[in-house]
Amino acid sequence: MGKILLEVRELTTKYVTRFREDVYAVDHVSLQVEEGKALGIAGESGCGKSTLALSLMGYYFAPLHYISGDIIVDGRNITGMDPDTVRKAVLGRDVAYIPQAAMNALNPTQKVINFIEDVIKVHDLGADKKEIYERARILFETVGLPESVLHKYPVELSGGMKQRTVIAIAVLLSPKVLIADEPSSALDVTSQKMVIKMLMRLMEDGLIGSLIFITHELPLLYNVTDDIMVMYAGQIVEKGTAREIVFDPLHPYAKGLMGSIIVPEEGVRDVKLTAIPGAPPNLKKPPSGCRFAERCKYVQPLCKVTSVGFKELDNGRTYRCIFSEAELREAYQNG
Amino acid sequence: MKAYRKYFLKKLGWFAITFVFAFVLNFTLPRLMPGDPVAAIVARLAQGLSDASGVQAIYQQYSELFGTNKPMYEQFFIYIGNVLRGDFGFSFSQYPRTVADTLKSSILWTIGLQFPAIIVGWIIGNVLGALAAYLKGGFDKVLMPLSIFASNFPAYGMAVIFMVIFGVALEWFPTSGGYGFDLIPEFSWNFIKSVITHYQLPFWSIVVIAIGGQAIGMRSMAIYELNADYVKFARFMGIKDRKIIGYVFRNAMLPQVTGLALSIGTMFGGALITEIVFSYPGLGYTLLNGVMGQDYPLISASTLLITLMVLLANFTIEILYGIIDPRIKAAQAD
Amino acid sequence: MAEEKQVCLSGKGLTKVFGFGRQRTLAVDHVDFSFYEGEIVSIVGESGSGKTTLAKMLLGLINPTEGEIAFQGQVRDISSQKKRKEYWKNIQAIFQDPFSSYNIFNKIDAVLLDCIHMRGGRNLPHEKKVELMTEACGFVNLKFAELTNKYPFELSGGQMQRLMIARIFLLKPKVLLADEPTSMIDACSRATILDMLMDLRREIGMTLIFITHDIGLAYFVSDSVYIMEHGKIVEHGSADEVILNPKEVYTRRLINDVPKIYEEWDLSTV
Amino acid sequence: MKHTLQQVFHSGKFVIGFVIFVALMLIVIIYPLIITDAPLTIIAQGTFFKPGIYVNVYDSMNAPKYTLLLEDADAKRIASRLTPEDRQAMKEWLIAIGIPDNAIDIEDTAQLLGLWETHFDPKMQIAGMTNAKRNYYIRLNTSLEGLLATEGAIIAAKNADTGALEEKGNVGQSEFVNVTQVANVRVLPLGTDNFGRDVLTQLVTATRVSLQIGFIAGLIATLVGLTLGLLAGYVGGWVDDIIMFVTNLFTVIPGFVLLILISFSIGQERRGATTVAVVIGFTSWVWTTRAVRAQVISLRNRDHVNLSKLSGHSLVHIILNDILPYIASYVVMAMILQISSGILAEAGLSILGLGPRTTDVPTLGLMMNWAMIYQAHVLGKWWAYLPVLITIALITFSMNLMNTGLDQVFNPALRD
Repeated sequence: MGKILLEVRELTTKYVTRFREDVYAVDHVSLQVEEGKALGIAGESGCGKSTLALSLMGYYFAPLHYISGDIIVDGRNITGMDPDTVRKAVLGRDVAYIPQAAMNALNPTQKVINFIEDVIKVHDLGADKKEIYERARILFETVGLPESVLHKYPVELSGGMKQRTVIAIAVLLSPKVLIADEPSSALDVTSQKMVIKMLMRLMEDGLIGSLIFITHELPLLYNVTDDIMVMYAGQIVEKGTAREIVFDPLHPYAKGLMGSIIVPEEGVRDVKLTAIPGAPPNLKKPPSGCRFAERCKYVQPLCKVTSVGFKELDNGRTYRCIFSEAELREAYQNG
Repeated sequence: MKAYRKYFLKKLGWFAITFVFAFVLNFTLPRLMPGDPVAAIVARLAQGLSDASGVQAIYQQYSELFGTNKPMYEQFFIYIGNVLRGDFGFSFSQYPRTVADTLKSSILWTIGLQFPAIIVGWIIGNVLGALAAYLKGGFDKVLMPLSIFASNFPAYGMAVIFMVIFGVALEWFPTSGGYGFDLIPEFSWNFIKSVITHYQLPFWSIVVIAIGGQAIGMRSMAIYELNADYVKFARFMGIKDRKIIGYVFRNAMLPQVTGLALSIGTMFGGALITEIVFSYPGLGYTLLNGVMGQDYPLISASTLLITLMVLLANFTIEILYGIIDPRIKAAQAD
Repeated sequence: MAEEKQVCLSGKGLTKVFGFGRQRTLAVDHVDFSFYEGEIVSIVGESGSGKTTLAKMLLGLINPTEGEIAFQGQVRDISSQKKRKEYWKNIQAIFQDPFSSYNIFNKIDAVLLDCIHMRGGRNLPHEKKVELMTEACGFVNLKFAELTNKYPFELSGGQMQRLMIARIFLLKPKVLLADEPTSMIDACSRATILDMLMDLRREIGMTLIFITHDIGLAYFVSDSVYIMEHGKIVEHGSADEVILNPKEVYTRRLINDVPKIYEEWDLSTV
Repeated sequence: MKHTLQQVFHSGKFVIGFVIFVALMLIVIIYPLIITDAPLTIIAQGTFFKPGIYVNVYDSMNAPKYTLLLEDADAKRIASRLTPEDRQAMKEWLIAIGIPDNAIDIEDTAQLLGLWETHFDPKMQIAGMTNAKRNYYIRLNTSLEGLLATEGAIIAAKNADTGALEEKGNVGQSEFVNVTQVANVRVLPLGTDNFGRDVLTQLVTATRVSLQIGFIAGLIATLVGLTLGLLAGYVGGWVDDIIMFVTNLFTVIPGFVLLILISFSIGQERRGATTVAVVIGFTSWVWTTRAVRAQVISLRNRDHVNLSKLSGHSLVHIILNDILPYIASYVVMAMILQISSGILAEAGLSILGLGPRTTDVPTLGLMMNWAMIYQAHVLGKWWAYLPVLITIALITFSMNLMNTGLDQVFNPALRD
């Protein structure tokens, strides 16, 4: 077991909609990321995965609000810190973030190099323009981006190039944890592959300590990450290795999700896709029992009333369901 | 640079086309009205002027200037030729002064008053609007209604109130004219001092009007920008809020520059009326004299001049915009 | 296959140019195709490949710059509103985003009534219309009684898309063009929509054309596949042929670049 | 739909604007029902009468008299007649004879008069005082004595036959009349203007006319803008190119220049309120055209429009059913702005002397113009211009508040 770079304990946050309603999108989420590992978070739209990505940064601004829980980065709890300290000492250095919409993630009227200067200056790391330029040039060379990008405005870059530039800037200070929220979902498949390849290289080269990868695209997640957590309605419902989650999911929701994977590979045409009826619950008023109960094929009366905790298997897998592993497997066997 | 030149030429072409259209409109609009313009003008003149020989002279001058007995298109070319030579004919109301002479003495006053006032108002308005968007809360709650009020208050209304408060009641500044009525324009300390004190009231009433609209526009642009993704990314890279405000201000300001280009005509109109309230010796006041004296050549020439000034201002802003917004260069590059 | 396949919809030299002068772009570039009666075809392409423009031309929403489209062996003529209306009885569509497919000011009933009217049922008694609408909703597992007098925004995305299928059920066209029908809805609801589309095809025996960027989906649902790149069709054939044994470089790259789960995803190729 | 309306009325800005606007409308409608005087009738001989209640002197002499014993009546009477200049002069005299400065308070009428009565001596010679000045003090003293007299005034009339004065009546100092019993009383809450016309009655009519001008101008601008915007946005192609070319031209060419040229060319005689409104309308459609076009273009490619086409609906049906409802809120907002800017445009034109001809109806701009020409602001006759300015500001402010409120409901980007 490697060194744990990020440990999150029972993190709960909410965001406030423009109608002043509270949405509890991250509800008692715990997770761990080891050095050199990639953790995937899978979930559909509205399950809270993007809010989780933002919440993990430990730096909150409206409409997102911290409620409770701990974020420990490399042994240091950052939740109690004063926001200005977090900003200077944690952001970019300990944890870095890549947003989903790379199209708009860079200031449109600033050259790439100027933003890099701002980032380095704010962390008090050498204010000399020449040094900064040299550092940026070397980084760009390492990650396979042309030096000319530094002198360009974001509008002059293609979508894939922009996203890779954003990633390069995010890893400028070699963060211990990189949180990537759907970094490639707006790109075509080839650019997506380039972005993924870049992320893998960053891990191998040690430019980032570990990776949290958030997406709804399961085949991608399977290829990128070591472990996967499945998120549903603000909660983690199952956690295991990528292989276990994709090929042998235990939680009924995870089972349904994995049953909807379509890839252009032989045999796929004969698979019967699983359908889950209904829609996820409203997170303004989350149900008190199991949040998946309303849509679950195997629902029991008890599911709707008791809050369901995690069950942990011997191999470290956890899932949130009242049924035992054996019961679930039997139920899946019988269809 | 090549890209920028292309942008420049495009804007220049557009400017030229617009001016030609404005010129044609200026020429045709009065002629589109039913009835013979010369007859109508002379009829009006008969009431206004007692000097019979003066009327006769103007009538001939006018016929010559417009060539009223010739076909329309010929009249048009005659008119162009005259205008190009700076010959707008005699003024009806101030005969035997020429229109060109009258305008020459008023145009500098207008330029000196309006452009600085509009620019100062624009800058203050933008700063206040950005602050309102960023600070929110009380500042925003006080500033916004005030801005809405100021921007919807008629321009001359602000002028009148300024005049009553600071001119009539407090007697801080003189209430009318561009300089003391007992002075003659010259380069003396006395005269300059007088010009400066006379300048204050019209200047600030234009500024206040301009502030309101700009502050509202800037506030909503800045709110929009503050929610942009690059703000989120920059925050998560540890960038200080103050720096981010800098980014946002710059980006929100750019549409405000185009907004200024588009609204400069309207602002100019309001400012002309402010001149009238203060009897400031600029184009607005000249225009009023033209209307009062039924002085058609004077009106026609001053509206043409105003149009030209607005177009030029607009053109200048667009050209500057092309320099400050890198996206223009990038968009033209491919 | 022994039986002779009938061509349902075909195109020859189909071209669409947008803009003029230096801004001229060839969105669709001399494209030929034949879609057969009752088959499921996928047109696969990345953004900017011209697949959506092609779809709009097929639907008669925009006119081709060049080339012609033939429907059931005859060159399509949609020069007048009357002829277009006739054509649209035969070809219909389901769009990508269910939320923008509805006029939010119209009640749900209006959407379905339009279809009944289009099929010549304008003068049917009200009870009969309700019966038809109830049947159509039942087909997609919705209850008309619960939907009547509601506005589209009161439904979930999945329900909206199902109602779009109910609409097709009422119209019974010869060709249905589905433009990314599942890309905006959750994976869990995707199966439901796809199943319903398949059921519908079986029910009314139409030709189903998928427009998609998702080569996995194309392989999963279709009999034959057309691959588009920069306005051109670069490869076409049966789904197994094209996906499992691609001949063109572009197709191979496209398939290669999609993450897989059974085989290794080869990252070395970019 | 109902939900949206509710949201609109939950917006504080909209509600405030709406209330102000409705209040103005109610005044404009109800006031003429009560006060039926023609707004432009000249009722006063002279200019700028102060706001107040005007009681006919002749009628009040003939009205029933009541005796009210009010202690402060004398003091008030004297106080109202002693001008500040007189008080200052009295103080100067008192100081000159050696009364200390701080013992004299010119605001305290009773104390001042007391000092005056005890110290004033017309024969006293004061060093440096001119004869004229002395005579002034003597006159002042005489008038003060008259004021301080306790007898009433005799009303006398000439006998038509003898030509001699005959006593007709006696008005005691403590006699009062009840205003309701005086035959002729005119309330002029805002006084009269330079021509001697009732400002309030004029203002109400002017508000109505200006609102009408605004509505007509706004309606025309909106209709023209909507039609051109729809055509440009929906039909596209060369139609769009031409419309946009013209729109861009008129965006840059200042509208008020056109307004001045057209208004002047029409001529004073033919320039009625409606004509001015129409001219304003036809010179201010550009912004609506731009806004509508942008909206329509974003809607044109929406799937619900495509679906409507596929359902066999005609162009007219699509525009009416699938495009218009979506842009209705923008059009309403644009129209509100057009109305308020129409009112401002009229006011601006009138200041230039290019407003509606002055003989039929007042408008807010004309009232402002008259007040400016007759220097009401310099002379301190606030009632001639301030109420007009406030009315204009209230109209435009209320409309813009409504607009901002609507914008917050319909434009989510502005909500924060």
